[in-house]
Amino acid sequence: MVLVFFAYFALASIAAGVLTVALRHPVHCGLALLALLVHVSGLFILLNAEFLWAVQIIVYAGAILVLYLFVLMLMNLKTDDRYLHSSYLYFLVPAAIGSLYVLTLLLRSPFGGEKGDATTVAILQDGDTHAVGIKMFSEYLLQFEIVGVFLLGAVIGAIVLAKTPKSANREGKA
Amino acid sequence: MLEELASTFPILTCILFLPVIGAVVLWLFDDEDMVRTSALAIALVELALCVFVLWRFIPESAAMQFSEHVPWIPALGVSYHLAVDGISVLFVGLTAFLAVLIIIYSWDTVRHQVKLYMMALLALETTTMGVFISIDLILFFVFWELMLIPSYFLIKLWGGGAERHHAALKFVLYTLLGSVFMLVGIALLDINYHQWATLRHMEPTYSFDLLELLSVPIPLNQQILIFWLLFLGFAFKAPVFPFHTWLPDALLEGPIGMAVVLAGLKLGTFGFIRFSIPLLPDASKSQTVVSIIMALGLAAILYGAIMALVQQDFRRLLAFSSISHLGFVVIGLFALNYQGLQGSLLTMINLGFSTAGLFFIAGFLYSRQQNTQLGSFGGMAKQTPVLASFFLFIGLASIGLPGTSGFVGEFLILLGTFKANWLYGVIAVTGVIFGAAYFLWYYERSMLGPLGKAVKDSISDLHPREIFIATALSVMILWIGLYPAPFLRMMNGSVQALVDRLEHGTVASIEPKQPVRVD
Amino acid sequence: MTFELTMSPSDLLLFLPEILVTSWLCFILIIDFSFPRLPNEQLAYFSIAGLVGTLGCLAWFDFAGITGALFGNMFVLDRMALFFKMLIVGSAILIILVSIDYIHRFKVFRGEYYFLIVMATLGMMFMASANDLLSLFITLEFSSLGFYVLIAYLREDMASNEAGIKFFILGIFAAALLAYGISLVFGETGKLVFSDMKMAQATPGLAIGFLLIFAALGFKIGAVPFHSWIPDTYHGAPTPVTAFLSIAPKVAALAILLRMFLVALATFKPIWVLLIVAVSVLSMTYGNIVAIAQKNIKRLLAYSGIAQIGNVLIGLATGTKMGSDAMLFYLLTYLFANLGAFAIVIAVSEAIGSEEIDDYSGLGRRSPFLAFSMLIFLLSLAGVPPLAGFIGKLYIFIAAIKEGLYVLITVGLINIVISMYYYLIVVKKMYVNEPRDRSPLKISGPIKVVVYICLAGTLAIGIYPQPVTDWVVSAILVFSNVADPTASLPIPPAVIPLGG
Amino acid sequence: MTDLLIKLIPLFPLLAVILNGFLGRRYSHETAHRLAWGSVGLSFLCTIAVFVEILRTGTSHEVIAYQWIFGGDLTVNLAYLVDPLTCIMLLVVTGVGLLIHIYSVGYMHGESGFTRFFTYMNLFMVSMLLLVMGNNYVVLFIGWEGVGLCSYLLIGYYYDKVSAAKAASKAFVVNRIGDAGFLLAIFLIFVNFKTLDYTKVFAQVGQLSPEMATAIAFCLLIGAVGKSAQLPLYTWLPNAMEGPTPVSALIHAATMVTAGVYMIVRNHAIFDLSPTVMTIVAVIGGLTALFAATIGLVQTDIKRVLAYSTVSQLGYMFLGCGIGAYTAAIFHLMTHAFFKALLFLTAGSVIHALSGEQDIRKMGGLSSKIPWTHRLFLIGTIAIAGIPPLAGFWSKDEILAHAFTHHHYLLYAVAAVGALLTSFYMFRLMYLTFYGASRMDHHTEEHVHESPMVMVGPLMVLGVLSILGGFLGFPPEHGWLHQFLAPVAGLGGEHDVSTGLVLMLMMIATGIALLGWALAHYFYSVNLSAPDRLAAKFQAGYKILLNKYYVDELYDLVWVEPIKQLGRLLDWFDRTVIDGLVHSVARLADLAAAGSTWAEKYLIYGGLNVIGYGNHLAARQWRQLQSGMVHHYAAVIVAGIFLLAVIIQLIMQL
Amino acid sequence: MIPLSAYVAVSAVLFITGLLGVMIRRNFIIVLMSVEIMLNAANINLIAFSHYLESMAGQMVALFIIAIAAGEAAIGLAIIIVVFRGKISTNVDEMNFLKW
Repeated sequence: MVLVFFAYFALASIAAGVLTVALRHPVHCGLALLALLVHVSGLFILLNAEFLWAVQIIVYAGAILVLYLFVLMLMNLKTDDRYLHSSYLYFLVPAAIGSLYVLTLLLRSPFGGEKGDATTVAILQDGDTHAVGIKMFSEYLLQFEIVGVFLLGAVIGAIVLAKTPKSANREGKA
Repeated sequence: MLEELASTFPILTCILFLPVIGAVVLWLFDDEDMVRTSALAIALVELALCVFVLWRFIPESAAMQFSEHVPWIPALGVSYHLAVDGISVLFVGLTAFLAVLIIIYSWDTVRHQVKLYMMALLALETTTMGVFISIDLILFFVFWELMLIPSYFLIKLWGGGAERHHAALKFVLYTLLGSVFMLVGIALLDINYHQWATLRHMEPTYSFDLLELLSVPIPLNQQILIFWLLFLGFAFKAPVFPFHTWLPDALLEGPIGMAVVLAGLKLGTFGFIRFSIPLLPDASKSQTVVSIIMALGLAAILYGAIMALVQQDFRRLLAFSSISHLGFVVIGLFALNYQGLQGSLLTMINLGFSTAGLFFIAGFLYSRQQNTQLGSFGGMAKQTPVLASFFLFIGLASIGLPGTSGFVGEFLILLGTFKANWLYGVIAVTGVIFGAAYFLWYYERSMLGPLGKAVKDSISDLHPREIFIATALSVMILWIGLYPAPFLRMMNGSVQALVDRLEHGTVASIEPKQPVRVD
Repeated sequence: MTFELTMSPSDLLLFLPEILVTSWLCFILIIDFSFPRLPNEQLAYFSIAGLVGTLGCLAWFDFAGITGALFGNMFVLDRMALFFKMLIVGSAILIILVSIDYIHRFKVFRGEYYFLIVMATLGMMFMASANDLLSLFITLEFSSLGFYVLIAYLREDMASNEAGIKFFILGIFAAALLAYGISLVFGETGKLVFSDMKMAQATPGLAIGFLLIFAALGFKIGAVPFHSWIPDTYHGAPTPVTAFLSIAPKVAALAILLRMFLVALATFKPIWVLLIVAVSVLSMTYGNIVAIAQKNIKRLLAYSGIAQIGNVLIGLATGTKMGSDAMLFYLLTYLFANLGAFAIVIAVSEAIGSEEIDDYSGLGRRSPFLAFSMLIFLLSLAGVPPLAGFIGKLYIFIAAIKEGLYVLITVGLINIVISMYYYLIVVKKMYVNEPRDRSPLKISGPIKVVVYICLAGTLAIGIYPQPVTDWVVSAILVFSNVADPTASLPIPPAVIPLGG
Repeated sequence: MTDLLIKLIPLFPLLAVILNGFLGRRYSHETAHRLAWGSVGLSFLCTIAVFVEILRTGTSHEVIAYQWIFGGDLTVNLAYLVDPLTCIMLLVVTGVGLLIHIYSVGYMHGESGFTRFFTYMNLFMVSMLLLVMGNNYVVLFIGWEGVGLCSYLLIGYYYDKVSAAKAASKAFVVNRIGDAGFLLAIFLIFVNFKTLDYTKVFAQVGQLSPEMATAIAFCLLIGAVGKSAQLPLYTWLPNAMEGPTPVSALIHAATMVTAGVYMIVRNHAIFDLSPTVMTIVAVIGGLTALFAATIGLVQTDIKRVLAYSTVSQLGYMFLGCGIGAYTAAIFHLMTHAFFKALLFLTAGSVIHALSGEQDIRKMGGLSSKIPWTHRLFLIGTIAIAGIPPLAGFWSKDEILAHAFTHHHYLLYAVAAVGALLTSFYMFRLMYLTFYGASRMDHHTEEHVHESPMVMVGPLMVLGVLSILGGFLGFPPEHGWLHQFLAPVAGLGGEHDVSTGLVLMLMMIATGIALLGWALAHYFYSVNLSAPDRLAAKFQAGYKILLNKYYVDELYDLVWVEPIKQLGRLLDWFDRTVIDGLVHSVARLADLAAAGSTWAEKYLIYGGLNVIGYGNHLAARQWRQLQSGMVHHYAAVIVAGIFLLAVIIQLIMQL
Repeated sequence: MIPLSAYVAVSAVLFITGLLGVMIRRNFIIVLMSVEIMLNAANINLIAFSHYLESMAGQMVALFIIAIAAGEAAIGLAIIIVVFRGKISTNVDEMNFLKW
């Protein structure tokens, strides 16, 4: 059963990913990305990380992607006939070889890092969210704070770049 | 009273930094004559200090005298160590002497940006002094590199030729190329010392101090490696035969003052006798090294002479003749016996008078005819007898006529070389013939014969300032030529120490007592 | 799974500098919002005041030897971190100083400029103490964020936009690589903190993971082959930002590199030494050679920066304490020389509105002071004695020769000659060529101050480097335990030829 | 006392040099020339004093002025050695020098470079004195090069004449070739003896291996050949005649050119060890004597004739040295100094009289116009021709006799023929110049006048010396001179020779000389007027005269013509081949230089600049990588990662 | 039970897809999306590891990566708008004024 789900989510997300890169129309790409995100979140469920699933759906699919689509709409871009670089073949071929190379390497790798304390049992005991919360506000408090400032900065930056204040217009006219 | 003054007073530091401080002072003046006068004054004070050193110098001793030693970067074992011994003391005097003459020469020949020129000149004097009196290799390297900056500007801003930018760049890049390899060699010496010192728990664990380094034996193969690294540095600067191409350009394009310094002060060969030979005696003795360098030296002698035979421009001729002379110096050094070393040392001093003198002559000609091409001269002896006679005298000195300084050095070099290997001696002697040929033929075509077409009738003979320069040089030339005893006495001790060092090699130098470090 | 978080005020003390900067960040924002009419000089001096305070605080820490580690070694404050933080804050101060006159080019949001600068500084300060993969990722992005905005700050200038967008794309691309690398390393070790990682043998995942991390950091310091953003970004960005970009992120990233290689990867030294050697050789050669062909002074400095990083990496390639000392020392000298040069570029572009090398013709006549300082800085960059740059290079080369990296040394030395070549081209323009107009240039006070500071630094360190050497030697003491490579790993044959 | 005098000898002229050289322009010509010849006179007096001293004590003096070059195992003092040999040389140099100085006062009168001339002359005296007085090879070498320099300066005295300038340079350069050999000799000596003092060297000359002795002697010989204008390095001497005549007399006849002979005699101890080199010396001498003489036959320039005769006489001296007759060589050196100086100076006075004419074909019949000059020239001619009892006879005959008695018959023959030719061409010169009809153009003819007393005076003294000088060496082999020089040069012929033989040889020599004279007389005096007298005379006895003519033609055919031909041939050889050789060497140098210039420009220069150019090239190529396209940049990054990955994999063998 | 390597394979494929997207697409926004794909690949890895290695660290990192991604998306899109104002195009390869 799990295997089926896994196969579905994996294949679907890969397909969505390829579509995202391959489709012509930016909006279609956006939608394909949406599909990707959703299916990846499915994988998260299988790894019983439901908090991450929620974040994935809410933040990624909900916020970020909407932002993307919003910008696309804002610019209402036409599909241009040449949506790939003229020289993309030069990238494709070596990249294909390289990817196979990396894949083989990675699959030969054990990934047998030493186990931690968060066994499946411990997590399922009172939920992934609880576990994440505890970790977040104990061990990773500092990073949490930093990210807070980071987001503040992001907001300011976005304003600085995107906002067109009156003064600018005035100076522009003057 | 004078005794403890001489013992405590840091006179070498004064000699070292007086000119550059003076240069800063010059910055304050605006009136050009004021600048000239004060520059001359500074140079004269400098000369006086140097004469004092020469006077207080204890001859017939290998000791490092007037030594000043304070740590500079202990972490790397770099120290501020100044001293003079028989090898370097004469160069100190020579540098100050030439600086004075150059300033006098530039009095009215340099017209634009006089202040900058004088400042660059004084800065150059400081760096040159530094090269001569630094005992610490890094300190030496510092001044060695610093020389490039004023030289670069002197050639570039006050050079006469159209190609001077190229010449200046070429000069700097070549020297730099050589000196970076030299830096590796120096670092290797330091590392070698470090290993030895850590083995013996000696302090300091790092050192670039010549005297410290002398106390450390170096395995032969490493010696040879280091030797070649240093060789590149010195050979590019000297310049030794295949590395010489920057010299004619720099001398032709650059101003006379620069040419005098470049051709008169043999920094490269000084490096050999100051560092290479004492630090790496076994490498210097090794058969391959000696034969290669001898070959280069002899090639330089003949090549330079033959090239000089056909030069139309006097400064190019001088360039090649000084390459030829350097060949003599090199073979003298690597004859590695008493006469050879002594002769080379003396010859380096002599060239400071004769070759530099000829460049002043070239300057006199230049200021009269606006170039030094043969075409613009001919039969000038009629118009300018005094110029012609000084030209002849200094020229004969440079081709080693007995009774002039040139002979003593050249004789010793040839004798030493002959002692080392008669074949080298025989080849080198042929250079003597060529020397006479190229000089006399040029002299004949430029000074003798009927008056050349290009020569203005209104051309004037030397004026007092120029006569002063020429006379000063001639007096020195005659002095060394006829009564070199004082000079020889100053260098004898160190040369003897060097010869002993060469005999024993570094293997014997494990015991602390050193022939060279008597102090 | 229980909640345990124990922090004492003394632990909080370790955060004092960061807390200071953060609070200052907010102050700047508040003041900027509440007093829109405030002339930006005052805001500048206000933020400088804060940073100077931070610097003082850091100095005090360093003097009093206040060090420590928090959050399971995720945040370490050792003397090395202090050293790097001082470098970062110091450069930030100088940058704000040189910006004061430049600001008028921004039509709007002049206040936020300082905010962003200080924010980037904060990010990099965290970077200097980051000791684990997560902090590495977060702080890296944090510090980049400021630059994403700052580079595109001249919104009407296409060059600035283009630079911004290029930097942004490549930046997040690098971030993605970093993230993936982190994931792989985490998979191989199960740990995030460098000092906790126990790696028995090298597995492909580990190799690729660290390689990707190295790529991201290499991207930050602009080492070949991860350098490609440098020239364009430097060219397009507002010059003060370029100046900031040219020193602070490199310093911060190098701090992490040091920790990563000397702590986490100490056992694999023979392998990564080879890696660094390759990168260093590429950087020096490519940077210097391409610099020769440049017409724009900022691009020239960009390429020379690439080359300089190559020199710094020599120190890393030695993998010894002495090498690390040399790196720190070199970075300090590089900071002074490079910022000084950029300050002069700003001054000139303020005066004549151009950054083409040709327009530097006759600078020696128009402003002897600027020309002379530029000469000093360029020569220091080229490593001419007795300037700071020379001592730095000497230090690094000695460290490298000690390790027998002769190939590296030879390449480096030849590169010194090449670099001399293009530095001299600039010098020639300044002193030899005839200026188009001889009118003297006027330099504003703050920039003068910066030039003086950098001049003083360059000369002082060059002439009497003793205190600085002591400082760096003590700063690197952390690594004395890993100074010598652990002999556990058999040295692969491929290393020997490089070892000379 | 003596030491002081010895030190003074070279000092006086030096003083004059300094004064005239630096202050010469300040004061009048009178003061200048008084200083000049005064100083030489003073050193002449000193010489006399020293000479007397030596005669009294018979000991040789060594005087150290000061330590010159030293260090290590080398010590060279500026020191003098005065022994009989030096004495003779000193007397010759200072004596003849003094006379020539005085003569020059008149000859150079009114020249623009009057002071310069005397400065150079005094400088020459200084160098020459150092040369003969030095007690070690280096001091000798100073003088050696010094005289070369002075000859350069004086030949180039009329420096605005191109030919003079060229001749001067040629002289110096050719001399340098010899000097190089000499230097090598000095080095060899030092390497073998660890000293350069004569006394020390000759003291231990015994342990010298024959080969080494040969080497040293040969190198010395090279030097001597160069200085004394022997085959094959004699070419410079004829050209040297470009200088003023007193210079030719002093430097290129009396003193400098004999330095080679002096040097060989000084080192005879070394030469004696090497028969090979001795033979070479003798052969060179003989050949040169003959060779130069034959050339002398066809010369038309009065000074050139004398120049070639000088070369040939020097050949005799070398011959003497070569066969071990050192005393004889010195003896001939001395007499030659007298009569050759006399000849040159009289020739100078002739030229002076003819206001600069030197071509003997434009002279003739001067005997009546300038009687004193004529008489003195005659004396000189007789002396050099070797007609007893004049000086030339005794010295030359002694060399010849020595050659004969020591069984060098071939050399004897060569020398004899040389002698014949000598007297022939000298008398030919005599006749063409002073006798017969005048061939001058009127302008010069009117201005012909006898030289002033200041010139004729010295000539007379020299004339007397040329007449009596020979008796210093009388009787042959046992004369006063031989006794005097014995300690230095050793007695020439120990084994006794029967007086009869000696007398016979003398007869032969005299005969040869007179024969030469007769021939000359016949061709240049008698036969000129023969034809018309024959035409006028009666037919009787016609045949005999005709036969006489046969003889004449026979002689002509058998002797004169071939000899003339040979002379021309050799002259041609001299001008074409040997000069040609010098030229071709110059060509070669040009070629080599051109070649190296090319190499300079393209090989070395290009090779060392390849860095710079390469950089520019690379810069232009590599910057293309920075295409400005973001995706290219990304690709670069990825490619870089792959590259490093490959490297790592290679290292780790994953 | 699904083997870990399966997840690694999936993430690797996605990662490479994103990589290619960055390199071959002209449209700037799509390039951004490709980067998002790469980040997701990283997240898959992290969470898979944190599951199999029984350590929360992986999840935390993934969480923070999402947060950072959000912030950067905001900035990036802002930059796009700026550029778009300047010249009406979002094609990265039309921006090569700065080169060499």
